Amino acid sequence: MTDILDLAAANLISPIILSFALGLAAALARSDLTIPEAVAKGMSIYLLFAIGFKGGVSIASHGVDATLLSALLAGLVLSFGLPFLAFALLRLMTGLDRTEAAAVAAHYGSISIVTFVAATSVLESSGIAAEGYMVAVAAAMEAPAILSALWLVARGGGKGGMAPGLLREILLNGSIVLLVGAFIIGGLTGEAGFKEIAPFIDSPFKGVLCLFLLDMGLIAGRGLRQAKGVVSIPMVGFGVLMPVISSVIGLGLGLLIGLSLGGIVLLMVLSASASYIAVPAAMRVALPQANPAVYLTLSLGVTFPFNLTLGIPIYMALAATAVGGA
Amino acid sequence: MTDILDLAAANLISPIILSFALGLAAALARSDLTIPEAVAKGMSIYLLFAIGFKGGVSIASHGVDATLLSALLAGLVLSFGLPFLAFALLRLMTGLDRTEAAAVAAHYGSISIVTFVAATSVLESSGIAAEGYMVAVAAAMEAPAILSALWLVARGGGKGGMAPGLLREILLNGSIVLLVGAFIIGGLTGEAGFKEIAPFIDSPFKGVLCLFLLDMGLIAGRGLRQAKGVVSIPMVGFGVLMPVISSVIGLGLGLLIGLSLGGIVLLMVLSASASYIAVPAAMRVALPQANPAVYLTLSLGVTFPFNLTLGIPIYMALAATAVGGA
Amino acid sequence: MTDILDLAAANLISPIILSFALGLAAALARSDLTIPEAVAKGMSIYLLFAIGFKGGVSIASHGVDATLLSALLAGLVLSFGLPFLAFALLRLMTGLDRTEAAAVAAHYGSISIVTFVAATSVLESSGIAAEGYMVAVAAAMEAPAILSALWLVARGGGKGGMAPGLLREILLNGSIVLLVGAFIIGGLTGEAGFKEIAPFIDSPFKGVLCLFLLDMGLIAGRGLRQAKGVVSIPMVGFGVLMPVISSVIGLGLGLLIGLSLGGIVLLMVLSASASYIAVPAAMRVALPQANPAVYLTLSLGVTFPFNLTLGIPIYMALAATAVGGA
Amino acid sequence: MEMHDAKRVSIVIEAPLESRLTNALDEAGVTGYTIMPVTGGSGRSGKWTRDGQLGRSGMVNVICLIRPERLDGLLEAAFAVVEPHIGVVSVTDAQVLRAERF
Amino acid sequence: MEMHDAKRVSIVIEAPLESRLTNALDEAGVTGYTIMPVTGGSGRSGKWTRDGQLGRSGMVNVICLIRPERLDGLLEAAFAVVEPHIGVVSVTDAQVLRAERF
Amino acid sequence: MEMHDAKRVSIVIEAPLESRLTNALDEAGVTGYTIMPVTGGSGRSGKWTRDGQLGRSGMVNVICLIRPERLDGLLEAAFAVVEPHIGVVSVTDAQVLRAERF
Ligand SMILES: Nc1ncnc2c1ncn2[C@@H]1O[C@H](COP(=O)(O)O)[C@@H](O)[C@H]1O
Ligand SMILES: Nc1ncnc2c1ncn2[C@@H]1O[C@H](COP(=O)(O)O)[C@@H](O)[C@H]1O
Ligand SMILES: Nc1ncnc2c1ncn2[C@@H]1O[C@H](COP(=O)(O)O)[C@@H](O)[C@H]1O
Ligand code: NA
Ligand code: NA
Ligand code: NA
Repeated sequence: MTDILDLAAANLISPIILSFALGLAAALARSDLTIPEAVAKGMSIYLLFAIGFKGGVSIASHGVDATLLSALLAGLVLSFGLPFLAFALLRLMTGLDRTEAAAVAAHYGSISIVTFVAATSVLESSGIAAEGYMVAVAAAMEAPAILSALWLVARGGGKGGMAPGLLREILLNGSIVLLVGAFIIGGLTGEAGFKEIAPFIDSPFKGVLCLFLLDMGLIAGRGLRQAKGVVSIPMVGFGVLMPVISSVIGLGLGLLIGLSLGGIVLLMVLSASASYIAVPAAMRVALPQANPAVYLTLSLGVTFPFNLTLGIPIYMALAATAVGGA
Repeated sequence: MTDILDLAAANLISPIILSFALGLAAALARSDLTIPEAVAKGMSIYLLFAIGFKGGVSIASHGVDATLLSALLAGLVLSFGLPFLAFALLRLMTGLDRTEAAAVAAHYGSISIVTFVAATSVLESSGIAAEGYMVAVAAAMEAPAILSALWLVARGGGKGGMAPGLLREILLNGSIVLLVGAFIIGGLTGEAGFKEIAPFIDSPFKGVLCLFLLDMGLIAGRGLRQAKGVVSIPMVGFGVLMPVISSVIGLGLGLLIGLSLGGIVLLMVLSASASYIAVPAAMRVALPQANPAVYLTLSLGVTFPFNLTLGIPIYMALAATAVGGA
Repeated sequence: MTDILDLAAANLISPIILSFALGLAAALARSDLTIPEAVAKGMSIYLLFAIGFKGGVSIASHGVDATLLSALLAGLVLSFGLPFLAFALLRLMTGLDRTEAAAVAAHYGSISIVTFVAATSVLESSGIAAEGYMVAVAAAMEAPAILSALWLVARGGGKGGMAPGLLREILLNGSIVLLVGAFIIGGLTGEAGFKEIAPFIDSPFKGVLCLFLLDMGLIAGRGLRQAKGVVSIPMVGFGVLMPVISSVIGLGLGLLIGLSLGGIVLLMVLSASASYIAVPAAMRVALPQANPAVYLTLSLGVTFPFNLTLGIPIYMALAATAVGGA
Repeated sequence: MEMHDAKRVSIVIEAPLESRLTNALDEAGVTGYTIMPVTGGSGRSGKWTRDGQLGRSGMVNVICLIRPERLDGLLEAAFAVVEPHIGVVSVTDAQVLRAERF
Repeated sequence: MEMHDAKRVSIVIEAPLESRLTNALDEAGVTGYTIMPVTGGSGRSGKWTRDGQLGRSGMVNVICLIRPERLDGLLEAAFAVVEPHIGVVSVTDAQVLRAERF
Repeated sequence: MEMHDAKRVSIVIEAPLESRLTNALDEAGVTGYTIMPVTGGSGRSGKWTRDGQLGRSGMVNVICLIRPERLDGLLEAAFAVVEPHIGVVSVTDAQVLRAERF
């Protein structure tokens, strides 16, 4: 227990978390600090490229073990399945109608790549290795949740749904293409390729992550300021409860398919995290009646900071206990 | 004397100064070389974050000595006080009316963080240490000068003044929040945090500064081309005289409160430098009658290049003599 | 022969080429992956500054050998002359009218700095040194081709031509000013200046190049998708034949003036590459009747990828044979 | 200078729908339009600003100049896309040079 | 398609005053507007361009579609902010779809 | 509020020609204009988008508010620049505050 607290405390005073806190505080205090859209997008392209590339390199050097396919499958199952759980919980706990609940549920089945990256950093600092292909699992989990949510709405007779071209759009989404593409490039060029560009994609990585989290803090803070009256206490409760439950399901699947400790933690983090880029854009097309303030506030304003601060240490502790006791 | 000249010469052929000169020359020759606004803002966010963070780390590792508070106080006194001197000089030397003179004076009480950064680089190259908290002094000096200028206008019965919300806006200005926030993050995470992100905020720092100064050269050059007829010879004289006088006052205060040689040089540079980001924006709100071409040309087109090229070596020589002879 | 193939294969699986391929594939698959304009411009400023600076530093440390002037002259001759060859080939092989053919020809007399940079990388990896001043030759070759093209149109009695101010605009073009300016800065500050900013302009260089080529792949792919019906098979043939012929002419001149093996390869690459930044902008002003889809598709969609993948290894093999056999 | 009557239609719509709108315009035979960026705004669904945004969020402003007789076709095509979404459609009388291009 | 008369007000104003203007509009009951970027311009106070700019400088274009009867209220609110500053206010007749939203 | 009749001229033109257009306007005595960015569009010469673009490509939108009697001079100056190029010129009736500034 003291371990978790120590880890949580160490985690909390990392430059990454503090940068997020700075952005949040600045936005809540209505400072005019902003990061230009182009710079924010540039940083997110950098992060996706770097994380994908490093995942591919790790495959190239450590080889693919037998669990790769089962891990991908586990990811798909989680992304397809978790929205049903989220939907049920939301209908139970909050007053959201079917469409709103389904839209929120889509976000929780999908993933937050920044949370994944932050967890990778913490694992590295703790000297815990993880399967390089977890990046591919992350990519696989981005989209399926959207389909589950649309099915939930359609089943309830709701309007909206699979607009023509939406499926192609979701699957060829910029983030997925970049992540998977960089993963393949990393796999093909391996250590040699990595050495060439490591001073760009590796050494400054954490620093860029700080500025990126500063921006996410600013966005989350601005969102929270405008969400007054939109998001209720039970919704906030959902935003904390859902990731914890999801992480435990991820833990179970991770143990089942025999991932390493690090891999299990990452699968838990993927399960627990909620999307705030790909899914919101898809929801504006497919379920325009759903209020973006609700799902963005929950995903970015509640679940993201929870995972970043308390979630990751908790998942690590849970995984360590489970693996130790297995 | 040869020492100053040597230092000035060495300073003049540094990549940083030459990049500024390149930008200036390109703009004066009407080249279409431009740096996109978003990239310029991104670089300024990077520089503020890096400089603030490093200041905080230096506090964390060397501890706060007793002069911290007196240095902050000295900064406030300078920022509040120098506008009165600038105002008097401007009314004496130039034909500017009260409002115009007050607007210019506000700029000279405030500071230029890039000049500060350039001076830090020169100190580092010369192996002279400085108090890490001088960054905090820089932040403290950003805003007070604005209040003095508004008071000068109000006393003269002028229009304009403290628009509602302006004080909050000035104090929660993006640059100040980022500088102070990064300073606190650096202080909390200390050397450990610094090591994590040094390949981002430290190693490439000088290179980014070059590109940033290229942009400042471009802006200054464009400004100078358009300022024909607006800025008179006596005003240019003010733009060179004022920083020298201010630096001597900074020198006196620095000696008084017992700063190290490096700290004294930085206090002199802060005194001598003039704002071109925070104060112009505040002046557009508070003193819209004042012509921005006047204060931007003086601050960015005259005083900034003067400090960068001749000013810093002169202040270092003055400080060395004063400390040596003290 | 196997050497060329080996080199070509090694070249093809470098992160740089694969990043281009990723961008191309993403655009052809109509992914919404895009790089913001400001970020793309920021990267191109970075690359020009870095490559110019490094060229200047290399002059400062290795001195200027006697061939500098003849290399510059060779560059001018190539840039003025190649458009005539291109024009003749285009009129022979394709149905383009005088104006269209002249506009395309201007691109092939000018150069692609990214192809140059990619070739520099390959040379470095192969341990082949090249004259630092080839950067200056690159700058010298940017503009003259435009004049030749305009002369070709004027001679045919065509409309368009030297709009007032165009010559100044071409010569003070942002890319040329930045490349030459950084070259001079590098020359003035030499190794000492280089050491200061190497962690910015040198270590991350290849990584930035990857992202930049990702963007070029995206632009080329979008262009190809829209060029259906505009670009005929013979035009594509020209886009492959022209660089090979040009490279051989560059080889001849390089041998004549006594460049090193690396220098010869770079002169071949400059001859073979086609502009897609400076010349298109000039053509929109000077020859607005010419369809940009034609010249951009040929330059960026055909010749650029050809040079990047097969061209560079071929030119290296040709140069090695010629120098070895000389 | 000879001018020709036209309608200037401005459609402010969410960025993720941009390609749907332009496809609908293409299908309705409207092949001329200009897309302009929007950095922020306010409406029934609250305030927003583009700063620091991630992904394809925000809004864009699509502007079409069109012959008056073609206005109804355009509005119907546009309305089908905009209707369930956040967005605003406005029309202004205008005149254009070079009507042969419309 | 049924259209409703409206006024389209365009206010070009210095960026540091953007929030003051939108606050004034809010207070005047105008809750719908779109903010568009401006990259350069020229006027009595000279030419300027946004490239490479630092800080919150430059100008923005705030566009409001409004019922004709509310125009005067809006103009008074806007004018109070714009008057001492650099900036331009223009009004065009327009028509809007979905008038219930205005 | 007292308003004055004006014309609002919008010129969408290729970015490399921006300075030529504004010089032509200056020479024609038009010293007030606002330049707005364009992120994409479609016309007779096809579709384009600004994303990822290199160099000075793309288009810009130059907007002039002008007294009605000066419209012809402006259009002639603008047309001389736009004519051989890709671009669109449209004019709308407008009203402005502070006519002394035009
Ligand atoms: N009356 C209006 N005038 C100008 N723009 C508006 C107006 N109403 C809404 N908008 C724009 O349309 C967006 C969505 O509006 P709404 O659907 O009302 O939330 C806003 O963010 C504004 O950018
Ligand atoms: N006649 C005009 N038409 C369009 N925009 C204008 C006009 N006059 C001024 N502006 C815009 O308003 C800004 C400030 O104008 P001014 O206050 O006249 O310096 C200019 O930089 C332009 O962006
Ligand atoms: N009817 C139109 N309405 C609005 N913008 C247009 C129209 N036609 C052309 N444009 C704009 O002008 C550019 C060039 O048009 P064009 O010369 O027809 O290729 C297009 O890319 C659009 O940005
Ligand atoms: Na999840
Ligand atoms: Na000062
Ligand atoms: Na060439």
